[in-house]
Amino acid sequence: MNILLRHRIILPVVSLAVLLAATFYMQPRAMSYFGLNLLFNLAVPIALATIAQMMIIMVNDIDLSLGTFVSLAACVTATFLNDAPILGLAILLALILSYALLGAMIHAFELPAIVVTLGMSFVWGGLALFILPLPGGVSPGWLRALMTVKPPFAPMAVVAPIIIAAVTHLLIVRSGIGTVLRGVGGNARSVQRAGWPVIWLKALAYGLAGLFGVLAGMALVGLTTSADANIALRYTLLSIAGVILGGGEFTGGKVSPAGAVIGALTLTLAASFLSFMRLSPDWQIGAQGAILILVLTARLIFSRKGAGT
Amino acid sequence: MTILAKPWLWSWLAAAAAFALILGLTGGRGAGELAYAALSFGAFAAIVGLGQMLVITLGPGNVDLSIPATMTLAATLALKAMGGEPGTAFAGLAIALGVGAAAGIANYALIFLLRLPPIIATLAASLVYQSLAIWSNRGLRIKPPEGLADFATGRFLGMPNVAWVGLALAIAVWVLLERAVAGRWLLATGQNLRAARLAGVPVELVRACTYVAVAMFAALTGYLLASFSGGAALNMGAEYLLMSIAVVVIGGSSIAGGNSNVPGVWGAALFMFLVVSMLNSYGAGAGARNVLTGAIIIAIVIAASTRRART
Amino acid sequence: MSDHESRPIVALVDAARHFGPVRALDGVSLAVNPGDCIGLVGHNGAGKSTLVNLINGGFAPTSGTIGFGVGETALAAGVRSVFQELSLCPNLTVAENLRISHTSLSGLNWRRAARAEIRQSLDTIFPGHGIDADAEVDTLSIAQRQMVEIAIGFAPRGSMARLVILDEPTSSLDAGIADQLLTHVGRFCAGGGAVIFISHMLGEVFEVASRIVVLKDGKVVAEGEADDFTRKGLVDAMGHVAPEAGDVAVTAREFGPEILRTGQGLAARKGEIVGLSGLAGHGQAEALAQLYLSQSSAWRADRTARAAFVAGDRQRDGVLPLWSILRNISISVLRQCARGGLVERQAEAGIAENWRRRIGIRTYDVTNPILSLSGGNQQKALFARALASPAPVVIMDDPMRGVDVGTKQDVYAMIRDEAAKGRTFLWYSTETEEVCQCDRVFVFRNDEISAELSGADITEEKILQASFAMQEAS
Amino acid sequence: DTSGKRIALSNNYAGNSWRQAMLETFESTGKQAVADGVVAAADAYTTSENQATEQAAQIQNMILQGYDAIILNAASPTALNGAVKEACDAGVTVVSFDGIVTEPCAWRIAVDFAAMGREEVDYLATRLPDGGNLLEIRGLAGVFVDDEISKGIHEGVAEHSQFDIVGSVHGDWAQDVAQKAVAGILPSLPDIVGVVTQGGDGYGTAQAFRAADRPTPLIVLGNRQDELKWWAEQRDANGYETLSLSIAPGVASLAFWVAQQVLDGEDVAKELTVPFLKITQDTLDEALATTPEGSVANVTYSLEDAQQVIASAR
Ligand SMILES: Nc1ncnc2c1ncn2[C@@H]1O[C@H](COP(=O)(O)OP(=O)(O)OP(=O)(O)O)[C@@H](O)[C@H]1O
Ligand SMILES: Nc1ncnc2c1ncn2[C@@H]1O[C@H](COP(=O)(O)OP(=O)(O)OP(=O)(O)O)[C@@H](O)[C@H]1O
Ligand SMILES: [Mg+2]
Ligand SMILES: [Mg+2]
Repeated sequence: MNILLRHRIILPVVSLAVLLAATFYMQPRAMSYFGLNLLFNLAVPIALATIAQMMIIMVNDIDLSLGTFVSLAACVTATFLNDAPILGLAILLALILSYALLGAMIHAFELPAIVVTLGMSFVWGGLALFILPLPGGVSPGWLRALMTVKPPFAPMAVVAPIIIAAVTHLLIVRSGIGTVLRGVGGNARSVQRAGWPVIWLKALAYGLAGLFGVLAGMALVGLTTSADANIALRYTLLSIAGVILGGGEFTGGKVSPAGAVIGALTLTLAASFLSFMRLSPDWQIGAQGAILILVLTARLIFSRKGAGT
Repeated sequence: MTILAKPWLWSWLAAAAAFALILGLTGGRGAGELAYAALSFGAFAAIVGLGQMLVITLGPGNVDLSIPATMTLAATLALKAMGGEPGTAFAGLAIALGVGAAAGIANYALIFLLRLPPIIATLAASLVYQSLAIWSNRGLRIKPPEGLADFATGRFLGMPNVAWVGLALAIAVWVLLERAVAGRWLLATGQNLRAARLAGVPVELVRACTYVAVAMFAALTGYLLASFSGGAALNMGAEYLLMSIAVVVIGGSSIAGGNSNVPGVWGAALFMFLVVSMLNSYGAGAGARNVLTGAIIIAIVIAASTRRART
Repeated sequence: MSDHESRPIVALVDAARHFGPVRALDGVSLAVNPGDCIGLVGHNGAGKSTLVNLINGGFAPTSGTIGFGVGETALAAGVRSVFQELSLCPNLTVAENLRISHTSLSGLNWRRAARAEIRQSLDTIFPGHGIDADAEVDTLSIAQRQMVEIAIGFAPRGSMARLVILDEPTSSLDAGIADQLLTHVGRFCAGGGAVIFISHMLGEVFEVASRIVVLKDGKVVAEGEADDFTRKGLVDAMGHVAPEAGDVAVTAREFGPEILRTGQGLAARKGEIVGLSGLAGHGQAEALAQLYLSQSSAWRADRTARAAFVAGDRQRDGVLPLWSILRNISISVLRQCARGGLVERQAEAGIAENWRRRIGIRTYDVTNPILSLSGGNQQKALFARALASPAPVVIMDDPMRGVDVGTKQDVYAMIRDEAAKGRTFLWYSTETEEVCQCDRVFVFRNDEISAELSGADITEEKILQASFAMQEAS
Repeated sequence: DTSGKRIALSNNYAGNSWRQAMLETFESTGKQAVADGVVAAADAYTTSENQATEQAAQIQNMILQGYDAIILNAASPTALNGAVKEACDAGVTVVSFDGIVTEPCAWRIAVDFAAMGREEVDYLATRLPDGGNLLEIRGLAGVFVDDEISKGIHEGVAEHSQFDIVGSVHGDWAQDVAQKAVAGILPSLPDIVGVVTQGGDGYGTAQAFRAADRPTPLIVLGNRQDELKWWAEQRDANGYETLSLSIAPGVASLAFWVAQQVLDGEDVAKELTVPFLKITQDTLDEALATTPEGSVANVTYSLEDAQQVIASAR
């Protein structure tokens, strides 16, 4: 039993390790404090966004607006949060709240989340264009400092994902409320029957997604020093892939926060690995698809094995 | 009461409202012109939307994200093969459909053999198709043969030819879903794959055919769109990714699968064109246009779903 | 006795619940007192589940009132429900599922407390259950899940359970475990708790209930001390005049050639009714599913299917939830009533209507959604689906789950009738009584066939012996 | 001596003919330079998605790979500043062109996009002295180039008050998108005398006017071969006359040589400008003859051109 429980996380760990070994082999320079930082620092916002997506997938929904939402959060961070911190903070809080509201609305009207978030992706994107019609803005100094801090032993790019994984693991897997939230994904009716207000739980899950989405936007601005309205569009699909790569499933509340973080790191690393291979430009895009397929195919071997035992 | 409960109604109402708002601006002038444009461009969205609808009907998690890449690849290869020579239109069509079928089979092979979730499988495959398109033609815009271009931009009985194609396909899909055994199999598979299998439905055949069908619809759209706009471009399919999903869900099909809605797809396709035109006509900037489009989509979905719940 | 203990735990006064034109429950008055063990019986669609849902707050009554002895809500009053369909979260562990129901469990060490509580409860009700509190529910068999659900229902969860409603708790349990449950229910009621026990197995109801309430078409038609009822009286009150089991002697028949044999040793001849038995979860369902899957293909559909399947777990394996009853039935005969790939809708409707009448599905219109039927009637629709198909072999995976006595008799007769016409049936059942009606029985133990019985050898003792022998030896 | 130096091209998008022509020019220039022993390597990299985040990661990888110079067509003028700064700190020369970055440590080979927008209107003023209604086709919303050109156009219109912009749509620099957007807005517009565009959208606009049975206005074009061909056809048929202007994809080769010069120790000003490529009625046939079918009018810059640009900036 425990093997099964653990094996959900083994696969992402192994894929990451194999890919990392291959990267080090091809580019030994990466095997240093400096190298690891360059390799992984842009994975930090992706990891946060993946966690946000995981919160939604956990309650059996899917969020197609996450990329635009993170972009919007980044725009707010690079403008309001820098110029008028109080107002900026208020706006970010309002964004989180509106995510929670969205969750409650999806539950109350029994709306398909995929459609609502599709609609919201236009809304967030439009708001981001209002705030930053042009690329620009400046990262708040403290944020830049936080994202470029150099802790002893391991670079920020390694420390931050570990912290994110640990915190979300405690929150989602260990804590009581996290268990109930996963229960909503497993069988919402039974959670409802046990007397939990499912609408609040949905709001909580979406609110958490909003929180991590905002954090992702902030982390991104801390790294890039400025923002634009399209900066994180890619995160929508990337975060979904990250959750799946990390051993999560689209339905049934089966998610793993640590796996999701590892999935995000793996995706980032896969892109770097390809660029070290120096393919012809024609095939660079296709190779990204191929490597995604390859990494996920490993899932198959594991699940066959899992079924066999 | 029963007509209000029809989920496709809302997309048509929304399209009509957008149409009326534009005409309000011009004082009724240009109605025919606008309707013609809406039918032309709506047809492309409707055809990919019909394909996407079939896939979404297969149940939760089923969606084809490779539509844009398949469109581009099919159009690129077909137009390159035709090279603008007259009389090659049918050969080009065959190539486009062949590319579509191959892409569909490849997508399904990834899903079936490697057990990848369709979202991921089609996303990954689309990157490969994109590479193939770049490699094969390096983004050169080759003109379609004149006869084909004339057909794609031409009209018959006052309606654009592409809209006739879209209409014919819509009717075919409607008959399939409402009357045909295969359609029943598809709907059963979408509701509960395991139960359908145990009821004797050849579920894998159904899934395979559906993924091939959506890719062929996308390929056909790519072929027509390239002929319509004077050549294939590498990014020509980009906007059809969200568009194909949007027209399905605005059209009233259930995203949970097993339930689909052909007339709604056409209504939603017209709406998606008209709403942008309306906002452009009223001089809305990109930001306002996006916010309003999103808000309207959500409003339609809420209206459709609360109506359904009440009956 | 203190004051509030003498008050009823829950009292319904003239409670009714209508679904549009359907009067699911039509004015029922009922009081449940501490120490009561009420057996609730009634035909499929009589309104039992609706009554349960009114008591536990799942539905609001259309008219009438529901009052609780303590507090305002069912939860506060200590009312617990065990639903028949799975209402656990399959992605959580057994202990975590307890956490879902035990809303006040908190603190850093809640896991340890939850584990201890569920273990305690399982040990009390089902000694020797062998369920790990840290196992994820979807790794458990359906019987084990049912046991967990029952254990959670009886667990203290902060307060004490005062009334536990069990809606067909034994339908997927084998006899031994069902006995453990009945014993516990007796103990629980003797200790001052109350139970509402719903079952279509009248033997169980007589064994455990102190009072019996009979529902028919949404009304209470009979109510009284259990001792005042006879089995026949009960069946009569439920409104069925079908003959009792065993009234019809199983006549020896001639069978055709052997048409099936699996690697495991499962075999069937043309026209034979083959039973699969043994303790629940010993591989019977898997063997049947495998057999069906090997007889059909996911890649092509033969014009006449070689086998048809009747699911027991209807949510998972049977019902197509968005469709009408008609389409749910006709899915198996589409190829027969189609021309040129298009369905002939008149022919289709004719077949469905015909089977609705033959099998007695309680609806006035087969174009109603399948989900508007009660569980038992949904099951009948699944029967109709399989019997309507021209397949020579019908595979049935515990198909009588939640089917009422009267209907069972009808279905038995229909099965015998079809068998006489040359159809072969493979029939897994958790009820030994049903298996005894078969021509040949395979008993399963640990995913293997431990005995093959036929003719006069098919007796309850022999089946039990074959089910348990090995376990006693080891 | 730069024969041991390695140069990489970081490109964020490959999905249109302009970018493909750019990649091709870079590749041929780079190959020749490697063959001639001028540099040790000239590799091109393209991200799979047109996103600043991906390109930032790409630049970081280039730092790890030890390139001496990165020439950069950036997805965003500011969002890559973090990565560019890291490159500079690691001693890598960064030269940005077309899509330039604002990070001070990088070189910029800029086109004055605002001037391009102004020039369009100036040209219309010479051709249409009576003025009239204009339709504006914009590029991709939220992108700096789009805003610059649009700003120039609006400045021009403010200057020539006989013109009125009565409609504005986003054509995303793609013929099919432009065609669709124009078709949607045309019915609500009065008569249009001229269309100001941003490149890659002129042919689609013309198609939309034709489909709506409207007279073809004066459309300023953007150097795409299909646009030029259409122009030549119209000219032959009815004497149609217009102007076509855009930045030449060959600017990548200029950036390559500038990077080489910087590596060579030359003193190069951080801000360089390159003129845009203009095609007039007189040069149309020549341009059409040298532009491959379906591609973009192009010029390849040589080392001498680069030296000239560098000298004029001093
Ligand atoms: N949500 C609903 N919508 C419409 N009809 C309903 C609904 N729920 C119950 N009914 C109808 O109410 C009647 C009573 O159903 P109920 O489920 O209470 O029966 P039951 O006694 O539990 O039957 P069974 O033994 O089959 O479980 C049935 O005719 C059923 O079709
Ligand atoms: N999704 C649904 N929509 C509408 N009604 C439903 C739905 N699910 C269940 N019902 C109604 O709830 C009632 C109870 O259904 P359930 O499956 O619990 O029956 P059951 O009591 O287990 O059946 P049985 O006693 O026959 O086994 C049914 O009558 C059904 O009409
Ligand atoms: Mg019931
Ligand atoms: Mg029941």
